[in-house]
Amino acid sequence: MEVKKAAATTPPEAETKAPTEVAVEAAPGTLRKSGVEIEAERLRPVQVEPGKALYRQVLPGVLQVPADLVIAAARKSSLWPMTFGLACCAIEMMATYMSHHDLDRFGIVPWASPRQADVMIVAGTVTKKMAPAVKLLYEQMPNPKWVISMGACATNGGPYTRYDRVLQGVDKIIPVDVYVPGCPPRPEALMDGLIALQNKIMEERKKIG
Amino acid sequence: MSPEELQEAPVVPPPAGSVADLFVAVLPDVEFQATQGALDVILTVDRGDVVRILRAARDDPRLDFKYLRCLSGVDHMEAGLEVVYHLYSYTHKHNVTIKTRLPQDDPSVPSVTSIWKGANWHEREAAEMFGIFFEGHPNLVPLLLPEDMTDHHPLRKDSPLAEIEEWQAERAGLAAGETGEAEE
Amino acid sequence: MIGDNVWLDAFVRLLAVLGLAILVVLILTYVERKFVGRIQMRLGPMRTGPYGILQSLADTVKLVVKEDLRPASADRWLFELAPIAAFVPAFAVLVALPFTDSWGVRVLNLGLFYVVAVSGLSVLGYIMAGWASDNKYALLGAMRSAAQLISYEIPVVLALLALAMVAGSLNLVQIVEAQGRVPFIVWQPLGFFIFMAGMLAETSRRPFDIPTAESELVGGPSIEYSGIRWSILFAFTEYSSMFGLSVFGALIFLGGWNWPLGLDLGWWWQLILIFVKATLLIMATLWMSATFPRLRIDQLMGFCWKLLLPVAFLQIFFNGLILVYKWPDWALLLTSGAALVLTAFLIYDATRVRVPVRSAARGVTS
Amino acid sequence: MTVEQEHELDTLEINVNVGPQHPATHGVFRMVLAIDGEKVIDLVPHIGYLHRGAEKLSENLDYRQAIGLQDRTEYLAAFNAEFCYVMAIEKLAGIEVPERAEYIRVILAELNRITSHYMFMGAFSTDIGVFGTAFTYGFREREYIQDLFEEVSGDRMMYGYFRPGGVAWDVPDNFKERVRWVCRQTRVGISDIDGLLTNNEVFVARTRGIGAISLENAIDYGLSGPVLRACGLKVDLRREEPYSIYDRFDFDIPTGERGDSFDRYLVRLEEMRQSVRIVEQAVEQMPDSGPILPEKVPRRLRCPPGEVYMRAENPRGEYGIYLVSKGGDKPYRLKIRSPSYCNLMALKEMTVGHYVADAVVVLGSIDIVLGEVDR
Repeated sequence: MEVKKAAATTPPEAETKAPTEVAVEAAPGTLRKSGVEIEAERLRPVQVEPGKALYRQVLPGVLQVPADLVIAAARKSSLWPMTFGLACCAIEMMATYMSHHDLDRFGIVPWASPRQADVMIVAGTVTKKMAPAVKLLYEQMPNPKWVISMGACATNGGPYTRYDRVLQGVDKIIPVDVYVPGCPPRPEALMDGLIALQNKIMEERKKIG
Repeated sequence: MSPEELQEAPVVPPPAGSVADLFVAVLPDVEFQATQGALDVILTVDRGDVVRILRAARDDPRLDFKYLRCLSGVDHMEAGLEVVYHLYSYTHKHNVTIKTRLPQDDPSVPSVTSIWKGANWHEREAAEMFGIFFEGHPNLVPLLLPEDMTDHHPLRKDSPLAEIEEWQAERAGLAAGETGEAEE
Repeated sequence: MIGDNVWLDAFVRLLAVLGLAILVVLILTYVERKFVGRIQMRLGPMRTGPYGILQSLADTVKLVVKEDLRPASADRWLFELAPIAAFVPAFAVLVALPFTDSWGVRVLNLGLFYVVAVSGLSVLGYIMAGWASDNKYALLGAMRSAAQLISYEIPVVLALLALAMVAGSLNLVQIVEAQGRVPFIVWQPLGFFIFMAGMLAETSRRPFDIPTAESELVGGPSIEYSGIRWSILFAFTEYSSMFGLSVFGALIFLGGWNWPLGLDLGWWWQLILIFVKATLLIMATLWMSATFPRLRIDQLMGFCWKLLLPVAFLQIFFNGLILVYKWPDWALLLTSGAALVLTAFLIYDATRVRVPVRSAARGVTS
Repeated sequence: MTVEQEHELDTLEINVNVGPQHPATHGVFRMVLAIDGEKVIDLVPHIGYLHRGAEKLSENLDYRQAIGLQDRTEYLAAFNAEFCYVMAIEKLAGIEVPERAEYIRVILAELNRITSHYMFMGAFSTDIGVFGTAFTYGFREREYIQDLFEEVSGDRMMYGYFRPGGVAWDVPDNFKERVRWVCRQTRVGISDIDGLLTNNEVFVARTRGIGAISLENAIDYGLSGPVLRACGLKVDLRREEPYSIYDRFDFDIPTGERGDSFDRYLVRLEEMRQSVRIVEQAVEQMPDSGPILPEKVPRRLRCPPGEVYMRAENPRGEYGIYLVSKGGDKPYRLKIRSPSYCNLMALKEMTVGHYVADAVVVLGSIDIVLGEVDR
């Protein structure tokens, strides 16, 4: 089995139905690309295609309004983030799950596999080596999905922004819904970000498929 | 800081009875320059002697440096690259720092992985960060950087910091592309 | 009996049990989060409805309307059928359980045998899921769950056989009635211990959760599933089999619908009593799963084959002896209790810290 | 007709990729396991997913500005990392530290060692499979100490409180009472964790004999900290080369015997108790008033040319700062010798031959911090 091909994520070989694909290695036989080209290819942003939900195609228009409301309320009450810590912010994220702050009160429980996750909390510095994995994880999550960029590093590179192996913000590769400032953000700030995301889900309930 | 402002540390001979004397006793035929650093004695050796000295340092019971604390590379620009070995002995409780200079155009030095297994990752790191070639290293592939993007060595002095993105630079009052010396 | 049509009657009863299963799963997921939350000094769900009681409803709605992904490299039919294959046996267990002395979907003469046989079948669903996902973690998890579930069937079957010898029947209703005022847990404590271990293994709860080990296999066979299929494979199967086995355990070990003092207050109270007893078992399961670490696969197998299986055989042997020579009932308790004490000692002995713990760290210090 | 010679059953090794996103990798570590059934027969670690150039950036920052990067490098024991860094500058520039500042630093650094070990207890038990219960226990106690840190420094994690020559500002007035309270609370918390884990049969069965490494190998790989002490070598830089004021305190150095995961756990547990002892002594000895910075620290700190390798005993082992100065107000070269990086080197040695589930336990027992591994 090839080891390198697995783009370094759980589930390693899984390809998703998501529209873009991650080029991990140049095909054998082709001319070896320079580092810059490889990097540009790896860091190409994810294309988001809006889909239309099944219930919108099936239900008559009159019923769609309450259906929207119920579904959006259910979604906002059961946001399952992926357990996905990158750096220092992950410690504060864990502290938020723990007994002092307890995100479970909001119905937020972490799940290990991206397939069961709704929201991705990018907690920490995204380096260019890690970026393809982050992108793949995002693509492995089923729709509808949201991204919270936690902390200065995920937002724009933070204190490390000038080092050229660091991505200057995770929004370069995946779309971000809520930015939480801080280095690292306090648990209260993260909770505030999650509540902001809940409000956003309620406000945008018509748009999301 | 411009290259002209750089000052080299003065050479202070270590006090009598220090580790340097032990090295003289163990290896009488090897030349080195001894300096007293802020904490430890620093020996500067020729790169051809590195393996011999370090092997003696580890195996000779008078020295007994079983513990390789750290292995670092330093870029001295025109003066060449430098590999620094920090050693410690658990039995005699003494320290020593051994340095060797390599020219910029041929930065290669024998590997010490055969002496300490712990040198493995340190050497790989120095190799990718400074472009130093460690002869005889079993697996000298990049460790921290992606394996297929080895165009440049980030910790060398000629490797610039990344440009701040335009919108960030505008807010910070910097012109885009200004690096390094901007806030001096 | 509703009407004269047997088929209609069976259908209505099935629907009632299915509704019950769904309701129980909803309640159980909520209760688990609250209960484990309290153990961990947290509150658990609070914001969705008063005290978060709508939490599992919100989770369900969200999972139903979530995108249902199938990896491109997955085996299509196996992948889509696996959740059903896992859920059907878990549901089929409920069909044979009598909830009162007169109400069950079907009361089978071989009820005990049926429950044990059918509950083991859900391993098929896990293997299908693990194989079809085309993911190494899922495959490892499926292999582990196959090894675990099949191994634990054997001591459980032997323990239940010993119990059936005492009861003299395989019919669940008759077993409950045979218990009378003293439930079988008193006469067969070892059997109950083995049954609990088997139940934890069957439902993949800690310390036997190696098929889904989150810190190693990230979820095991269910790793690639999302949305409704995941909730069937994971939540429905796990919780309804937990519920089914708890009711089963309450029937055969805790005396079913018999009040301890021999009262009989009608079917309504019997139903309540069954649920209370099943809840006790479920709570014990949750408690264990919140505090125990996970065993390793070889330790798990060793526990099953080297410890549980021999003592289960021992139990059958002693029961046979006692029943044939018509020794009094307390001999059952004596032998079973002694075997349980032996088991506990063996577990303790195998994991004992030989050097006293305090001095292990402090022993060599200055 | 002859019977064909019987072949052995062919088995296929499979490679399992663990990480960089995996619940047990403590961040973004990645390892590729070659497994035969459930046995690990080879392990290839991959790091660098968090390599963000703390060393390079420090060369472009003022001596004091780079303190912030030390916090973010060793984010579970930030005070200890700052401590080592400012001591390196002090050694190089020859700055004397006032008495009171030394005590404040030692108290905070030892408390931070306790929080770091709490984090280890939680993460390690989760690796073994406890469903977060030990984690919440550990984090509850950790938060109490975190609150104290916040009162002193103003931040929960990235303190930036130590300065070359002392500390940035004075501690609150009720500092001593707070520290005493935290010490009492910590003793309770340690016994909670002890009771939950140490005598748990499954915990012992999962950790005893797992990931053992011999003392010779451990020294050869350059291991340090609790991982080395678990092998039986009684070394602690606080005793060996006493820096700061550690020679004034009475404390024990716990050591193990077998060098396995269980011993590492026990050593850390005992170290927490010893840290509490140090803190209690330090609070008693600490002067009530006095300067916290020497009088003449220049606004723009410049170090004379020279170099120093300063090392300190951090929760994870020997934390070293190799600082080269060529004059000027910036480090010419700053190398961080991070203990997790060196300890991680021996992961293959410890893991091969065990089961897949043990690979996770061994990784947890080393207690890595990825920020420090990749820098």
